[in-house]
Amino acid sequence: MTGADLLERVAALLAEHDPKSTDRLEFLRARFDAGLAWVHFPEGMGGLGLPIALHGVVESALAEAGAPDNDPRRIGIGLGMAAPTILRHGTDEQRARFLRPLWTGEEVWCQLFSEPGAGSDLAGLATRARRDGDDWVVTGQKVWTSSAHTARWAILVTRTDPDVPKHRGMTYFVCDMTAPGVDVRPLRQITGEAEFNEVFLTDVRVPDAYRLGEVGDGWRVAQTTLMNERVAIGGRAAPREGGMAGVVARTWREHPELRTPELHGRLLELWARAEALRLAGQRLRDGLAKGHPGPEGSALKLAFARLSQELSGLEVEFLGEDGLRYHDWTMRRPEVVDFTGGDAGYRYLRAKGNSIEGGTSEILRGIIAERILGLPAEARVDKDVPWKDLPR
Amino acid sequence: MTGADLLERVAALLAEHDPKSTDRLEFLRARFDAGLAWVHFPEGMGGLGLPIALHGVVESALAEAGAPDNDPRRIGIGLGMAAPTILRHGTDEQRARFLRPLWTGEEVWCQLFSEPGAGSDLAGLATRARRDGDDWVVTGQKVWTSSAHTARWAILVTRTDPDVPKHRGMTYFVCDMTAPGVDVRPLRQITGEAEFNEVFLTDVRVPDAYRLGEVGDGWRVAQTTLMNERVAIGGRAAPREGGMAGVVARTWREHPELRTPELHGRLLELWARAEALRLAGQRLRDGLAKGHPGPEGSALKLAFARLSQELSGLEVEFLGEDGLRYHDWTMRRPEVVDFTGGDAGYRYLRAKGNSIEGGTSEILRGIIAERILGLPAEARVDKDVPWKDLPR
Amino acid sequence: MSLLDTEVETELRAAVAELLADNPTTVDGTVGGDVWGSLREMGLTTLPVPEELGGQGAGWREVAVVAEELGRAVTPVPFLGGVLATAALLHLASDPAVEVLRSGADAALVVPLSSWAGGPLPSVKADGTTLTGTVRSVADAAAATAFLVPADGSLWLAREAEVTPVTSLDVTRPVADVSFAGVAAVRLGDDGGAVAHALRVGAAVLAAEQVGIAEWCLTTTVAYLKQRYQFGRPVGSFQALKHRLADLWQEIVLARAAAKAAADAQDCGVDAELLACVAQSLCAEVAVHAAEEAVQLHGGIGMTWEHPVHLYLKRAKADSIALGTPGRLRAVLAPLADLPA
Amino acid sequence: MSLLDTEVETELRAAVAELLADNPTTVDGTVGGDVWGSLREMGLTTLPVPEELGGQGAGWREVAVVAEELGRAVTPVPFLGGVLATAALLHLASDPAVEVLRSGADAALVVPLSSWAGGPLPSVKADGTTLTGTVRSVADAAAATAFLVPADGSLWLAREAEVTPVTSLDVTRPVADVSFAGVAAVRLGDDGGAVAHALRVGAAVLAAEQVGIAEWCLTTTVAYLKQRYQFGRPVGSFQALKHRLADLWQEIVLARAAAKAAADAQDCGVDAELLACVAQSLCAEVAVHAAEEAVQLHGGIGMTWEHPVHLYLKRAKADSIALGTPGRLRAVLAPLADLPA
Repeated sequence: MTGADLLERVAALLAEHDPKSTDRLEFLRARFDAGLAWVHFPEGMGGLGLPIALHGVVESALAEAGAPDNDPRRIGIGLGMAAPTILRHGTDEQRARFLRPLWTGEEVWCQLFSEPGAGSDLAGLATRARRDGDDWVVTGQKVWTSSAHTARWAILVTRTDPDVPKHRGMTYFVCDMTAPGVDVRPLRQITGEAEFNEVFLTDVRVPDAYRLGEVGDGWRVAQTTLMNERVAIGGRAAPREGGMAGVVARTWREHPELRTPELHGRLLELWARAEALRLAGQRLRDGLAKGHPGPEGSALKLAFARLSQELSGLEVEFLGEDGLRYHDWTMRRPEVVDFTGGDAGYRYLRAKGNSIEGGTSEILRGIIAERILGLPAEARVDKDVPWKDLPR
Repeated sequence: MTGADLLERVAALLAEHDPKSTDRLEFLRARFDAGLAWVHFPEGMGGLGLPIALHGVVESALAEAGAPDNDPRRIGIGLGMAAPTILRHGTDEQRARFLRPLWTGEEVWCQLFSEPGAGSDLAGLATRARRDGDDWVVTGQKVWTSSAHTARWAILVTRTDPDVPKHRGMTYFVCDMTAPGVDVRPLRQITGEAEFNEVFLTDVRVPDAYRLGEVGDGWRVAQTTLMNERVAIGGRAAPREGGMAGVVARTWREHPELRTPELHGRLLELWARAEALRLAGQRLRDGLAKGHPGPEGSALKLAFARLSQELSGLEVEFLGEDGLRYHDWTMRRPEVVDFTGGDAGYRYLRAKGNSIEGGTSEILRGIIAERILGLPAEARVDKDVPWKDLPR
Repeated sequence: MSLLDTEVETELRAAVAELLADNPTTVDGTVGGDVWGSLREMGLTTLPVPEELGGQGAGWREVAVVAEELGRAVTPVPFLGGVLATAALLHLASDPAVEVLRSGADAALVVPLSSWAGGPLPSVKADGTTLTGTVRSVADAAAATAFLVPADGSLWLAREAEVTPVTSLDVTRPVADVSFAGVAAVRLGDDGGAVAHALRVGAAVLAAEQVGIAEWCLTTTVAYLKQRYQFGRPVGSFQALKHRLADLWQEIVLARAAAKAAADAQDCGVDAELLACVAQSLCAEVAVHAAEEAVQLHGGIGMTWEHPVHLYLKRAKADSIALGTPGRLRAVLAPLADLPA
Repeated sequence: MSLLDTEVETELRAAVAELLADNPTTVDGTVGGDVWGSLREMGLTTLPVPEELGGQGAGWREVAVVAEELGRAVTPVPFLGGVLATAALLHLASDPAVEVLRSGADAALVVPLSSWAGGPLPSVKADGTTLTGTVRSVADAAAATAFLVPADGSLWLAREAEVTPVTSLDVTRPVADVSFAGVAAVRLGDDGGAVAHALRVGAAVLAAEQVGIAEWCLTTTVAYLKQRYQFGRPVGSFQALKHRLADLWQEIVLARAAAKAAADAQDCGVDAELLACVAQSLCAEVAVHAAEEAVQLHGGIGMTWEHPVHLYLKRAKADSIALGTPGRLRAVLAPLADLPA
C-alpha cells in the first residue's frame, strides 16, 4: 500500500465519520477499525501491517481535517509500553480484548515494574505470584507507578520461582487495577506533586489467562516493554527551542535587567547543545525512516536529562530573587507530566527525575559501553545464584 | 630537644663551617653529620629523632645564613622515595652506605617500578629476578624512569616467584645503575622532550646484600615508597599564584587585547579554585604540624592535576594565534622537571602527565573511595591466582 | 592562623551538633523543639558581640562553625538573618546601633536575600523620621522584632513592618516581602559600607553552611550506597559511582579549606573580601553539586518528599543565589585578584 | 535534507579512507606518499567548484566528508587552506576570481588561522598595484602558489610572498608568517563579505574534521582498553572508564549531527551562520575532550611521542582556536539565536 492508497483510506474514514458531527469516542473506534490507529500494527488490531514510516502520513492528514486524537500523553504507558508487549507476547484473545480500548483511551494502563528494593535492577524484584488453580495470587509492593490511580489495567512483572537465578524466575501478567487487594497510594515528590503512586498488592487474584508469555519468561517479555520505553523517550521530534531551551531562552529575553556575561556564556553553550540534540534526534529519525534504527536513542536520553537539568538550574540562578520563590507546595495529583510547566523552581526539581525515570543515566551508560562500544562486561555475581540467596 | 636547642646546634654548625668559605659538599656532609639533614631521621643517619615539624626551623635558619642546599629538585626521588624506604626496611649496613651520599646529592637515585605491561597495576610487574649464589640475576624492562641517565642507584621491584599470587611473589632491591646489563634509553614525550627513560635490564647481577626487606615482601616495601611519593606530590607549600594559576594570571594581565568575557569567567573560576587548593594544602600542613596527617593529600593531587590541565588549556586558547605556535620540538633531556616552564603549548602538553604520573587520577579515586570513604571494594579476580596464570 | 578547628571550636561544634541531633528537621522542613530558643540560651546568636554588650566576645570563625552545623542539619532557624544584622550593627558602631545590639533583639537586615557586596540595594525612602517602601525576598524577617533598613545612604531602625511570607523554594529558610508604609524609624548612622560589610561577612559564613550541606550529602549518600544492594552487590561497590564520590570528596576538601580561611579572614581582616568571594563562589557550587549527586545516587528515593535529601537540594540551590551567585562573586573577585575583564 | 550520508557521500568517504589507510600519518606528523597529489587527482580539492570551471560541481557536504576522513587520519595536507580560498573565490565570483578557480592553483587565504567570521582581520596595505604587510600564523601557506589577501576592503591576488614557516603546536597543519614587501597584486573585487563567508564555511567544514578526530580518539581508546589488561582483567571492563567513554560517545552523537547539519546549511543557505556556530563551538570542545580522554586513558603510553594520539591532541587543540574559539563563536551566535548579552 502506498502513501496515496493510505490517504484514500483516510478520506474514506473522514467521509463516513465527519469529525465535526461524530462523537469523539465513536470516531476513534472507527479509526481503529479502519486500521488507521497505528498502521504498523497488523490488520484487525488497529493497523494495516505497513512500515512505521507511513504512520506520519495518517497523523498529518487527520490533524489537518480536525479529527480528534486519542490524547496520547494521557495514555502514554498503554501506547508506548503495554501495546507493543501485548502485540508481541499476547494471545489472540488478549490482543482482541485489550488493544482497542487501550488505543481509544477508554481504558488507561499503568506499569507495575519498579519496587522499593529493586530499582535499576528490575530482575531483583520480590513481588511474589503463587499459582492457585486457574489464578495466580500476587503479593508485593510496587513504586513509581504513574497513572495508577486512573488506570484500569496494569502490566505487572512478578517472581514466580525464587529458587532459580533471578532472570529465570519471573512471570509477566496483565493485572486488573480494580481487583480486590490492589491499593494505590500517592507518592509525593520533591516538587510537592504526586505524579506517581505506590501500589500495594495483597493476595490479588490474577487469572492465568492474563499471563503474557510463558511462566518464567517474564524477563524477556519485560525487555520488549523497556526497549519501547527507551525509544519513546529518546525519539520525539522537536522544533528549535521546543523544550527546556526555549523556556529558558524566553525567560532570558524577558529579563534584560538580570543578564550577566557569565550567564550569557553558559546559556549560549546550553542553547547550542540543545540545538545539536534536536539535530541528533532528526538524524535518528532520518535513519528510522530508512529502516536503520541506530543506537543513538540512548545518547539522546542521556543528553536530554543533562541538558534539562543544566538549563533549569541556570534559569533559577538567572532569576535570582525570584528564583528563591516557589509557586505552590500543595500536594496535587496531575494527570499528565509536564517537564516544562510550573515555575523555574518546579522545572529545576522535576528535571532531576529525567536522569532516573525510564532507566537511570548510570544504567544507560553501562548499556552504551557494553552494547554499543563493545566494552567487556564486568563479572556478574548474581547470574547463577538462586534469587532467594542473593544479598538484599 | 626544643626549637631553641636546635637553633644552637645550627649556630654551632655555621660557626664551624662558615658557608662563605666552606666547600659546598663539605658543608652538606658536615650538616648531615650534625644531624641537621632531616631532623626527623634517627641520630647517626643525618637526623636527631625529632618531630618532622621542627625541620622547618633548621631550613629557615640555614637559608637565612646563606648556606648551600642539596638541590632537592635534582635528587627528589632519592629524598622522597628511596630514603624513607631504606630507613624503614633497610639493614644498618645499607643505611650507613646509602643515606649520606643520597642526601648530599653525591649519588643520584632513580626508581625502577613501572613497566610497559604494568602501569597502574604495579603488582602485575614481570621483571624477573632469579637467585644465583649470593646474587640475583635480573632481566626485564622498566619505563617512566626519570633521572635514570644521571642516577648511580635505583630502587627496583622484581618478580622472584611467579607461582604465587602476584602480591606475594615480589622482591625489592637496590640496583647499581652502572652494573653491566643496565641499558638506559631516553623516552620521548608528547612535549618533544625526554624527561623519562626506558631501562632495559639484561642479566643484571644484584647482590643479595642489596635486597630491601624479605624475599617475597616487595609489595609491602613498595607501599612505603609510594606512600611517600603521594605525600611529596600533594604536600608542597605554595604562595598565592605560586603555580600554573600565577603563570596564566600573568599572561592575562599582559594581554588586555585578547580578553573576552567568557574567558574572564573561566579564569576567575580556576583562579578561585587554585586559591582554595593552596588553602587546602595549608590546612593539610596545619594538620601535619599537629601530628594529624589527614587523608587530604590524595585530594590535593587530584585537584592539582585537574587545575593544571584546565589552566594551561585556557592559556593556549586565550593566546589564540600565539597558542598555535610552539617553542621547539627538538628532543632535549632536561635534568629537572618544570611543569610551568616553556611556552603555553608546552605547559598544556606537560600538564597532561599530571594525572598519570605518581599514580593516575583513576587509581587515586579508587583509593579515596575505598580507604577514605569506606566504600566496598570490587571483587578482585587477581588476588588468589598465581601470577603466571593471570591474563596479560 | 590555623585552618583547623581550635579546641574551642571543636567543643562548640559538638554542642551544636548534639542540640540538632536532638531536634532533627522533618521532611516538611520544620523542627519540633524550640531550637532557636536553645541557640539563644547557649549564646550562639550573639557570638561576635562584645561581652560588654551582652555577647560572647567570640569571632566569625565561631559563627561559621555554628552555621556549618546548622547547614549539616538543614535546621530552619533565622541564624543567617541574625548574622547579617549583627555584622551591620557592629560595623556601624554608632550609639543607637550599639543599643540595638545590647537589647538582644532579633534584628533583620532588610535587603533581598539575593543581595551581594557590591551589588545594587533596594530603594526604601526615608523622610527623616519615617520609612516608606517594600523590599522583596528578605530572609528570616518573620522572626524579627527590629528591622535595619538601608535608605538614602543611611541605615535606619524600624520596630515594625508588614511582613508577608512568600512561598519559598527553600522552606527551611523562607523569604518574606517586607513593607514600610510610613512607619516610624530611627537613623542608626551613615551606611559607610556597613551593608556591604554585612553581606561580605554573610557570604563567608554561608560558605561554612554550604560545607555542612555538602558533607551531609556526601556522608548520607555513601552510607546509603553501602547498604543498598542491586545486581547482588552493594551499589557502593560500583566503580563509576565510587569515582564520582571521590571527586565530590575532593571538592569538599577544597571547599572546607576555603570556607575556614574566609571565616578567619573576617576576624583578622586580611583579604577578607577576596577570601569571602573565593569561598562563597566555590562552596556554593560544591554544595549544589553534592546535593544534586545525592539526589541522583539515591535513585528514586531521592526524588521523594519522604527522604530529607530534597531539603538539602533546595537549600543548596537557594544558597547559591543568596548573598551573590558564584558568577557575581567572581565579578567582585576580579579586581581583588588583579584580573581585570 | 537528510543528516545521513547520501550514497555518493558514503562512496566518497570510503575512497578517501582507503587512500589514507594506504598512506598513514607517522608519529612525527608526516606522511609518506603524495597524498595531496592523489587528492588532487581524485578531484577532491575542487569539489565545490562548478564543473565548467574544472571542478566537481559538488557541495560543501562532500567537502565535509573529506575533511572528516582527513581529521580521522590526522593527515598533513593543506586541505583546509584550500577550502577557505575556494569559498572566498566562489563568493567573490568576479572574473579574476573565477580565473583563479579555473587555473586550479593551490590558493591560500592570507588571514591568521585564528580568524573567525565577525572578528578583526589583519591590515595589509594595498596601493593599487602592490601589497605591503605581514600576516602571522597563516594555515597551509607553504604549499600555496596564489595568495588571496584582504586589504582595504578588497580582496587581492598576489602570486608571490615571503612565507616563513613557524614551529607549530599542530605539526600536521603548520602555520607560517606571510609577508608582502611591495609585491605586485591584482584586485579580485570588493570583499563584500567574501572573507566572512569563507571563514564561516571553513568553520562548518572544520566541525566535520573535529568529528573525525573525536571518533578516532574514541575508537582507538576503546580498542586499546579491550586488549590492555591490568589487575587481571581488561581495563575496558572497569566501570568508571566505561561510563566516561559512554559520555564521550554521547557527545559525539550530538557533534556528528550538528556538523552534518552545518555542512548541509552551507549548501542550502538556511541558517548557514547559526549552524556553523553551533557545530564549530560544539565540535571543537568535543574533539578536545575526546583527545584529552584518549591521552589519559592510554595512561603512560599516551604521553609518548611513539603513540599517534599526541597528534590528535595537538590537532584538536589547535582546531579549537582555528576559525574561532568556542567562546567567540558563541558570541557570534548570540544575536542569531536572539539571545542578546
